[in-house]
Amino acid sequence: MTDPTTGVKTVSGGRASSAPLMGRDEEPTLFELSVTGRTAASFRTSGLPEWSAEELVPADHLQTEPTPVAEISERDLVAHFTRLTHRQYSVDLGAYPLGSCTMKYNPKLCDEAASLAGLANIHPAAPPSLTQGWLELLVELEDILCSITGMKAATLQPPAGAAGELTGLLLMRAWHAAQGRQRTKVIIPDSAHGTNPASVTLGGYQTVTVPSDERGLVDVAALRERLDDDVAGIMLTNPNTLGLFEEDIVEIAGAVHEVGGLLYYDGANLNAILGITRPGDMGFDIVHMNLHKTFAVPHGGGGPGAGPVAVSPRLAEYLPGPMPIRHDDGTYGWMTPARSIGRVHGWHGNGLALARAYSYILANGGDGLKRVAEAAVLNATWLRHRLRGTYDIPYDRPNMHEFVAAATNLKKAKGIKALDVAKRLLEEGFHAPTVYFPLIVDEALMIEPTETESPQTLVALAEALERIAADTGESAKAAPRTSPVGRVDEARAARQLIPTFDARPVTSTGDEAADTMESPAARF
Amino acid sequence: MTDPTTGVKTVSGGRASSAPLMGRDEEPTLFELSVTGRTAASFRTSGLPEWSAEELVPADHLQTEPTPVAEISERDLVAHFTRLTHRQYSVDLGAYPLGSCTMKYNPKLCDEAASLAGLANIHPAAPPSLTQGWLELLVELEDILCSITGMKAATLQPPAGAAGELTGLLLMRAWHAAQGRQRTKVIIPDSAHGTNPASVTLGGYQTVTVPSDERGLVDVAALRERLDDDVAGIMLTNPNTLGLFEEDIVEIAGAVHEVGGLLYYDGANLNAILGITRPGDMGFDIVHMNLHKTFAVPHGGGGPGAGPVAVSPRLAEYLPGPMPIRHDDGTYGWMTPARSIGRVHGWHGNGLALARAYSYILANGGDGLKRVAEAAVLNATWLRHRLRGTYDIPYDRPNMHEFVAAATNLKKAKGIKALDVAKRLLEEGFHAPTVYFPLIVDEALMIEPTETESPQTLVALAEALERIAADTGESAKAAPRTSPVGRVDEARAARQLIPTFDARPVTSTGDEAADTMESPAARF
Amino acid sequence: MGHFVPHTDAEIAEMLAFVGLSSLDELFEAVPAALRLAGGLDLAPGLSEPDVAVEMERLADANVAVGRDLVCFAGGGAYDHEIPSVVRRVAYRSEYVTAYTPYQPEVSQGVLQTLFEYQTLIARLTGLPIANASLYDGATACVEAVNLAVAATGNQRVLVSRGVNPQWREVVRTYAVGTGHEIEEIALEDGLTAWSSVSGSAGAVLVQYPNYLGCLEDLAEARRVADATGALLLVAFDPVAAGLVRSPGSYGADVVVGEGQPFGTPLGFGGPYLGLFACKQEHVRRLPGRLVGETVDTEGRRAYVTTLRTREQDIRREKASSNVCTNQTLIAVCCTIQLAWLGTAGLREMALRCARATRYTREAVLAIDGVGPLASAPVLREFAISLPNGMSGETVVERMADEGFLAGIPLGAEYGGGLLIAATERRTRTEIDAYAAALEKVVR
Amino acid sequence: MGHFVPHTDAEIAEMLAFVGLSSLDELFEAVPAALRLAGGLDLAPGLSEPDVAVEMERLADANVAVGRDLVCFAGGGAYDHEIPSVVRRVAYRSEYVTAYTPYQPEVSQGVLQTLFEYQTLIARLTGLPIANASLYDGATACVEAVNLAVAATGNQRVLVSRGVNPQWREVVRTYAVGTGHEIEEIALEDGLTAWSSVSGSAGAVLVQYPNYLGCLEDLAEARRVADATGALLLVAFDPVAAGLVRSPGSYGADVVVGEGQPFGTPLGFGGPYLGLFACKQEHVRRLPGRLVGETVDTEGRRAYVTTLRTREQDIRREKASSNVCTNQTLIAVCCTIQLAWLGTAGLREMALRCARATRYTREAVLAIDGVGPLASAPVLREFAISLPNGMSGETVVERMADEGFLAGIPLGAEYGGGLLIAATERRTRTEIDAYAAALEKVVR
Ligand SMILES: Cc1ncc(COP(=O)(O)O)c(C=O)c1O
Ligand SMILES: Cc1ncc(COP(=O)(O)O)c(C=O)c1O
Repeated sequence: MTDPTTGVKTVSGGRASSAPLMGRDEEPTLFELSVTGRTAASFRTSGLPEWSAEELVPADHLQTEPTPVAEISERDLVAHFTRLTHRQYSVDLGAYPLGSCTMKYNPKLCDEAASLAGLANIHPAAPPSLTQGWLELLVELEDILCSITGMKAATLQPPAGAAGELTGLLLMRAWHAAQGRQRTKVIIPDSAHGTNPASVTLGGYQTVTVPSDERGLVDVAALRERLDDDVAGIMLTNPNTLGLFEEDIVEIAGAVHEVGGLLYYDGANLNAILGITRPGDMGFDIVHMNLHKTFAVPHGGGGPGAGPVAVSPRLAEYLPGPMPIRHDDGTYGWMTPARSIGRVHGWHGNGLALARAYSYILANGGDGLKRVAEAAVLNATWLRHRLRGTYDIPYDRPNMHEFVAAATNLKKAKGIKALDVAKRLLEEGFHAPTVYFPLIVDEALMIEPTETESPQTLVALAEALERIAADTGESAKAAPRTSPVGRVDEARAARQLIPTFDARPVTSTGDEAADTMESPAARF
Repeated sequence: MTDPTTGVKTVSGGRASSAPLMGRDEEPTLFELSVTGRTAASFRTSGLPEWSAEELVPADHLQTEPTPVAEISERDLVAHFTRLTHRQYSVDLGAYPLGSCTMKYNPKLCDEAASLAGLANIHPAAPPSLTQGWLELLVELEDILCSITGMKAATLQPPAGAAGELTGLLLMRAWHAAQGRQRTKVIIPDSAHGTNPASVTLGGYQTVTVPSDERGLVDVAALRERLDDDVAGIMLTNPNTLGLFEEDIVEIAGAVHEVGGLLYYDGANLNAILGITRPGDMGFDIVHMNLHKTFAVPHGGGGPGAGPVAVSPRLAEYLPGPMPIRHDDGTYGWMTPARSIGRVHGWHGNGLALARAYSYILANGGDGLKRVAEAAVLNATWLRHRLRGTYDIPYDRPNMHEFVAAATNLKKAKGIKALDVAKRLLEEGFHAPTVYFPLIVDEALMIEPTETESPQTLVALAEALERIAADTGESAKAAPRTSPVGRVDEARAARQLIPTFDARPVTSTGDEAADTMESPAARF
Repeated sequence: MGHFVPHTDAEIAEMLAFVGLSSLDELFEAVPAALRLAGGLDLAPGLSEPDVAVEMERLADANVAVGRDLVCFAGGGAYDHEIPSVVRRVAYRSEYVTAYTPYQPEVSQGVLQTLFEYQTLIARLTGLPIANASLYDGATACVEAVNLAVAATGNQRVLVSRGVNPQWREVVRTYAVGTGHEIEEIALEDGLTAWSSVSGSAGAVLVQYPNYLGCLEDLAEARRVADATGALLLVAFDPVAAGLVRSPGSYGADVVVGEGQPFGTPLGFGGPYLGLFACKQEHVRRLPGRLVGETVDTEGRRAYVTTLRTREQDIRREKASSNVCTNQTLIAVCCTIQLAWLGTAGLREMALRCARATRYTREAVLAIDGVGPLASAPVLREFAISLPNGMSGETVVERMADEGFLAGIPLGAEYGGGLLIAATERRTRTEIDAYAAALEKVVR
Repeated sequence: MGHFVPHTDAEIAEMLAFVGLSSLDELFEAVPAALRLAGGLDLAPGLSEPDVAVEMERLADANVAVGRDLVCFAGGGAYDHEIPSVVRRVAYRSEYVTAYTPYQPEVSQGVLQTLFEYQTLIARLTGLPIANASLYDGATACVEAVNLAVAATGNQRVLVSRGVNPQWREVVRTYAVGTGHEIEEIALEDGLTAWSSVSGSAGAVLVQYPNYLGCLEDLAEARRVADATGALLLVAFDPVAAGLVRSPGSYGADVVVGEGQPFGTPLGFGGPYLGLFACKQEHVRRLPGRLVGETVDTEGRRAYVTTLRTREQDIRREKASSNVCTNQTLIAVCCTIQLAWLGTAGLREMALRCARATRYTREAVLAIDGVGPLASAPVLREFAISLPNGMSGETVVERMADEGFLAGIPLGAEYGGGLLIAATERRTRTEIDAYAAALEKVVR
C-alpha cells in the first residue's frame, strides 16, 4: 500500500494487508522487510575463547563483506511466513483433486512419529550399535513394501519417484550387462509421465514410444512391433495415467520377457491397487513407489518424498548399498549386495519421510490399505458417472483411482478451456485437477479425488464443476477473482526472467519496486 | 454455496470456499459436517475384559441415547478447524494495537518450553518428591515477580487478572479483619477497567468512584474527600488506562495509608514500567500481574492467562496456600501461610502459562525487560506525536506504553465514529485499537502498539489511520469490505439469542439453514 | 537481552528525535525521580534461546513425569486421558494461540465459530440449553454457579456435599468470604451425599456427579432436596461421564459446571484447565463469562459474535454477573477439537473404556489383603480404597513411585484416609496387573 | 483399520448403487481374476493412533540419540546445528506441509514466494545469480552439476577431487553408469586436491570447499585448472562457510552445489535433506529442477510462478535437463526460515562459532598422545586426525559412545584411516573438554 500523501511505500512486518483475511495486497519479500542491524538469532553460551575471524581464517579465504542474508526481527519473520501460509492452498484447507498426485489427507499422527527425538536426532553415520531402532524400522518397511508389491527385496534410498525410476533403470542396465547383453531402448506408452522418458535418457537408453489404443490401454500389437533384441525393458504405470487398468498386462509381460526385456512398474498409481493386486504378480521386475503419494508423506509444497524401489529375486543382488539387514541374532546392521550398482543417495534415503510412511502403514494395516484402494476407486468412479454428460469422458470405461475428463466440448461451445475450468474451480473453493496431462487427451482434466474425501465433498466438487460448465465463457476466463492474485502472467516470467530478488530490474513491476529497498526507518 | 439445479446446499468437509484465500462463503459448523456413523477416534489396545455398559453402569444412571457430539472424519475435522484459523486475525499475522491488552509478539521458544513433556505430563497432586522441577520453577518465578514489583511474597494461583483482583481484595478483607476493622468501601478511578468494580463487589465492598482531573490523573483533592474510616483501600493501575503515569502516586499512597486503607495495583499495565519503577516503591500493598500481557503468555483468543498476586510483607501471611517453598536443605515443598485466605484455584494456578512466562523472563533478563518497557513507551509516544493533528488526543501529555486518541472531531466533521475507524483499519491490514474505553473519553481509540512492533509498522499504522481520517464517511461506514464477513449484526444476536447450534430457529438465517442438518449423503 | 524488541539503535535515535527527546530515560519523566529504579531490575541478564531451552529442560527433567517415568492412576480432577495428534496440531495453530478476545467479529470468526461449537457441545453434554465460552477451571466454575444461584434465589445459604472435590470446596469457601455466602457441608454416607440430613431453606445445593470418591450420586434425590429447600440444583459434572450416563440436565439441574481438562488438555501440573458452565435458559442474564451467539452480517451471511454483553464487567462494572474477563478460550478450542475427534461413538467408547479399566483395577486392588473399599456405590472412572494397618495414602504414593506408578491421591481425614484411584481409557491390562502387584508388595 | 477413509457403509452402498455396482469388488473387474490378491495383503491389521505411537516410540527409544544420549562431534555432511523454535513452528504449518507443487500460482503464492526468497538466499550465499528451488541432497546435486557441465562442454571426462565427500563421489559414479560419463579422481596431498596432477581436457572439475577433511581448498587454483582443461568448475560448497569465507562464485565457479541440511533440518538419519544448486546465468536453460520467477497478475500485482518450465521433464520429456519432479521444497522452506532467523550477522556469528569450537576441539584433541593431524591445511568446522597404534576410527566411535559422545566419522582407507571430527556452534567448552578427556582415555 502506498501512502497517498508521500507516495512512498511503507514496508512493514506488522501489516497484514497481504493476508487474504484482511486484503489483497502484495506481501513484501524478506529483503524488503530487512532493516540494517536487526536480527532474530541468539546463540548458546559456549565458554569458548572468542577468536576473531582473522585469527581463524587465512586472509585469502576470508570474506571482505559479510554475505547479505536479511535483517529481520523474529516478530516480522514469523508474521511474514505466517501470512505467506495464508496465501497458500493445501490439503488441510480442502480437496486437492490433482490427478496422478494423490493429494490425500495425511494423518497428523505421522507428523508426530517423524518428529520423535529418537528418530530425528540420529546421525546417519552413527554405527549400527547406536541405531538399532532405525535399522529395524527400515528393514520392516522394506519387508512391508515387498509384501505390498509382491517383490523380493527393496532399496529405500531413492528420495523421490524420479530417482526411483533412474535407480530402476540402472538396475536394468546392470542386469543386462551381467547377462552380457547390450540393450539400447526402453519402451514407454504415450500416456506416460514425463519423468519416465527423462529417466530413460539418464539411464543411457533411448525412449521408444508405444501408442495407446482406443481403449486408452497399451496397444499390444504396436508394442509387439517394437519388441526386439535392443529392448532393455518397458516402463508402465498400472493403472495408467488415464486411470485405467492395463488389462493385458500378463500378455504384455510375457511379450517383453520373451525378448529378454524387463518390466518396470511406475508406482505413482499404487494407491489404486493396494491389497487388490500386486505388480509382482503382474510380471513386473522392478517397482518404484511414491511413498509421498500412496503412504501419506505430505508433499510439502513439492517435496520431500521417498521413492523406494523393489525388485524381483533375480535383481536383488544389484540393489544399491548399503542395505539395512536383520542378522541371525536378531540385531540389525548394514550389508552391500554383491553386485550393487552403488549408492543413489548421500545417506540412506529420506529417513524421516520413510518413518512417516511406516507409521501410516502401521495405522492402516493390511485391511486399511485395501480399504484405501477401494474408497479411492469408488470415489473416482462415482465422480466419473456424475460428470458424464457435463464433461467429455474420452475413455468412459471402468476407471481406477482417477479418471480423465476433458473440456473439449466446452471449449468448442463456449471457449472454456481446461485451464479456465481449473481457474474457475479455485473460486469454487477447490484446487484444480491436473490439466493438459496426459498429453494424449485434448483439454484434459485429470481428476483424482483420493479416498480421504467424503461423498459430500464429491457432491460439492461435482456441483462446482457443473456450475462452471453452465457458466459463460467470460466468467470462466476472468477467474480466479477471489484469490490473493488473479491469473498470473507466466509468459512474462519466462521472457523477463527474475529468478531472485537481486535480479529485479529497478522498476520491474512498473510501480514502487524501486523504493522498497530503502529502509522506511529513514523517513522518521 | 447452493446448487442452482437442486436448490440444496451441499455441506462438504473438503470444500475450502470459506477460507479467505478461496472465497467468502460461510464455514459450516461441525454439526452440519456431521454424518451418522463417521468417527475420527481410535483407542489403545487395552487387553481388558469388554464389559458392556449395562454391566458397568446401573440402569437408572445409564443413558438411553448416546450424547450427540458430532460425527466427522479426521480429514474433515482438520480441514474445518484449519479453515476457521484462516478466518481469524492474530498477532502472528500482524499488529494488534489493542490498548490495555498488550498484544505483543510471543516468542516461539516459550511455546516449546511449555510443551516439554517433563512439564506438561505432571499430575498436580503428585507429591513434592516427584515435582521438584516444577516447584523450583514456581519458587523462582515468585521471587522474580516480587523483584519486578518490589513486593515481598506472591501467589501464583490466580488464573487471570480479574481472579488476581478478587484475590487481592480478599487479602485486603482478611487483613482488615485481622486488624479488627470493618471496612466497606473501595475507591477506584472513573477510568478503571470493568474488572475492578466487578471484583470489588465480589470482594464484598462497595465501589466508590474517584474522578480524573483535567490531566487525566486521579483528582487528589476528590480522593481526599472520599477517604474515611470506611475505606478498605484503593485500586489503581499505574500507568492508568489513559496510558498516563499517576504522578501523585506517593501522595495518594500516603493519604490512603493514613486512613488505614491499602493500595491495590492492577498490573495490567506493568509492561510500561518494567525495570523503570516498581509498585512496591510507589507504596502499593497488593499487586496483581497479567502474565498474559506483560510476559508473553499468548492470549489464546481470550485466554488462558495467569494473574499472580504479590504483596507487601504485612500481607504475606494471608496469601492463598499451599505455596511452593524452598526448604533449607535446597529441596522444594509446599507450605500454607498461617492466616491464609485459602485456595483460589483448584490446583496451583495455570502452571503451563506460568512456565511460558518464566521462559520469557529468562530470555529477556533484567536488561531485556527494561528494554521492553522503553520500546513500548517509545512506540506509543512516537505514534501519539505522529497522529496529533489527525486525531484528537484528549490528554496530550507524556504517555507511557499506550495513549488514548479520539474520533470526536472526525465524528463531528464527517460522521466517522471510533467504531468506523476500527472497522476501516481492518481493511488496512491492522487489528483495531480498543474503542470506547476508557469510558471517560468520548469516541476513544486506545492504542497500544507494544514493543515488538517495528518503527516501520508504526509508520504503516499511522499512514493507515491518516488515510482513514482523510476518507469519506460513507467509505468508513461500509468497512470492513475485505474480511470474510462484513459488519456483524450485534443487536440481532442479543435480540434473537442463538447460543448453540441446537437453538437455531428452523429458518434462522432466512435461507437454507433448514436443509443443512440433513446428511447430503442421502442424496446420492 | 531483549531479542524481541526489533528497534535498532539508529531507529531509537530517530524516533526520540521525532518526539523531541534525547534519551530513552526522558520518556519516563512523568515518573517521579524518587521512584526510579536506579540500578534496573535485580535479575540475571537475558539468555539466548538455546540457553533458555537448556534451563527449561533441566527443570522438566527434575520432575518425574507421567508417561515417561510413571504410569498414572491419579485423578481427583486431573486425568491422564489420551490426547490425539490433531488436538496438538490444530488447536495450537498460531491463529488460535495468538488471537485476543474476539472484539472485532469481522476478523475473529475463527475463534467465535469454534466457541459457538464449543457451547453447543457443552450444552449437549450437560443437557442444558445455554453454555458459556469457558471459565477458569472446575473449582471457580463452582464459585460462579453458587453466585448465580444466590443471586437468583436471594438466599445466601449454600449447601455443598462433601462428595464435591475438597479443593473445589475450599475455593468456594475462600470466595464466600467476599460475597458473604454461608457455606454448609452435607456429609457422606457410604460414599454418597446424606440427603436426609438436609433441612431448612437454601439458595444453592451443590453436588458432584460422579463425586470425588468416584461414586454416582442420586441426582433425582438431589433435585427433590433442592426443591424442598428452595435452592437451585448445581451439579459439578464429569464431562467424560456424558459418554455413559444421563445428563444432569435430564435430572433438572439448574446449573451444571465441570472441569474440562479430560478433553484435550495435558495434566500440566494443574493448569491451565477449563471451567465448564451451563445453565437453564431462565438464568441466561446471570450467566458469568462470555457468550457467543449466531447472527448475520450486512450481507446476510451467517456470522458469530459475543452477545448479551451487558452482563459483563466491561459494561456493567460493579453490577456485572461476574468479574471474569480473560477466560480459557484456547483450552475450550482444545476441548472442542478433542470432542469432535471423539465424536458421538468415541465419547461413549472412551467412557466405557474408563469404566472397564476402573472396574478391572478396582477388582484387582480389592483382592489385595487388607485393602478395602471406602464406599460401595457404583463408580465410573475412579474409586476409593482403605489401606491396611493405618498406612497412609502418602506413604503408598511415595513407595509406588519407586515401582513406576503414580498410585493415586491420598484421601484426607474427612474421608477417613485411604487412596483415590483413577483408571482412564489409556490404562492397559498389563499396566493394571503390574500396578496391583506393586501395590500388594507396597502395602505388605 | 483405515481410520482415514470417511465413508460409512451406508454411503458406500449408495455410491455403488449410483454407479450400478453391487460390491466394492466389482470396482476392480478390470483387474484379471488371476491377478487378484485373494486373501488381501499379508500385513498386520491396522493399529489405533495410540498403539502406533507406542510402536514408533519403541523404535525411537531403540536408537541412541544426539542431544538426549550423546554429544555430537560427527559431521561428514550431516551436522548438529541449532534449530530455533521458529523453524519448527512456522515451516511446519500445515499449508507448507500439505501443499503440492505450486501448479496453480493464484493459490500458491505462499510456497512460490518462499521459494523465490530461498533462491535469492542461495544465490547470495553461493555468489551466483541463479539458484533452483531445491534438489534432493548434496550428493545428487553433484550428479546434476556434472550432468550440466558435460552437456555444456560436450566432454564426458569428469574430474572429481578426492576431497569430495566419498559417499557423494560414489553417487556420482553410480549415476555415471547411465550417462556414460568417465569419472576420474584427483588425489589429495596433505588434505588438499593435488591440482598439479591434472592434465588433458575435461568437461567438469568437481571440488568440495571446505573439503571432506574440513580443509579449505584453493579455489583460485581450481578455477585455473578448470580453465586449462576446458571444464566447468563445479564447487560443492558448505553453506555455513558462507558466513566467513569468500563465495565460490567470487572465484568464478560455474556451478555451486551443496547440502542445505545445516540450516534448519535435523540429522534425521540422513534425510530428507536439501540439495543446493546455483549456476551462472549462461547455464540457466540447463538448470535442473524447478525455478520460480517474479511476474505480475492481471491487475499488475507482483506474483510468483514456476518458470522456464520447458527445461522440465513434464514438458520436455526425454530431452529434459533432468528427471527431477518432486524435490525438497519443505526443506527449502526450513532453510529459508532458518537463514532469515540468522540474518546477515547471525550467519557470520554461526560460522565464527563453528570455527572457534573446531579450533578449540582440534587443539584439545591434538594434545592427546599419539593423536596426530591428518592434514595441516586450515579448517573451519571439521578436521581429521590419525589415531595411535593403528586403532580404527570404528573402535574409537564405539568406545566413545559409552562415554556419551558420538566421536566422529571413521575415515576410510583412501584417507589412511583416522577420524573425522566436527564441532558446531552448539558445542560448549565443557562438552569439548569432556570429549577430549574421554578420547584420551579411549585411545590409551
Ligand atoms: C505417473 C508418475 N510417475 C512418476 C512420477 C514422479 O515421481 P516424483 O515426483 O516423486 O519424482 C509422478 C509424480 O509426479 C507420476 O505422477
Ligand atoms: C486494566 C486492566 N485491568 C484488569 C484486567 C483484567 O485482566 P484479565 O482479563 O486477565 O482478567 C484487564 C484486562 O483485560 C485490564 O486491561
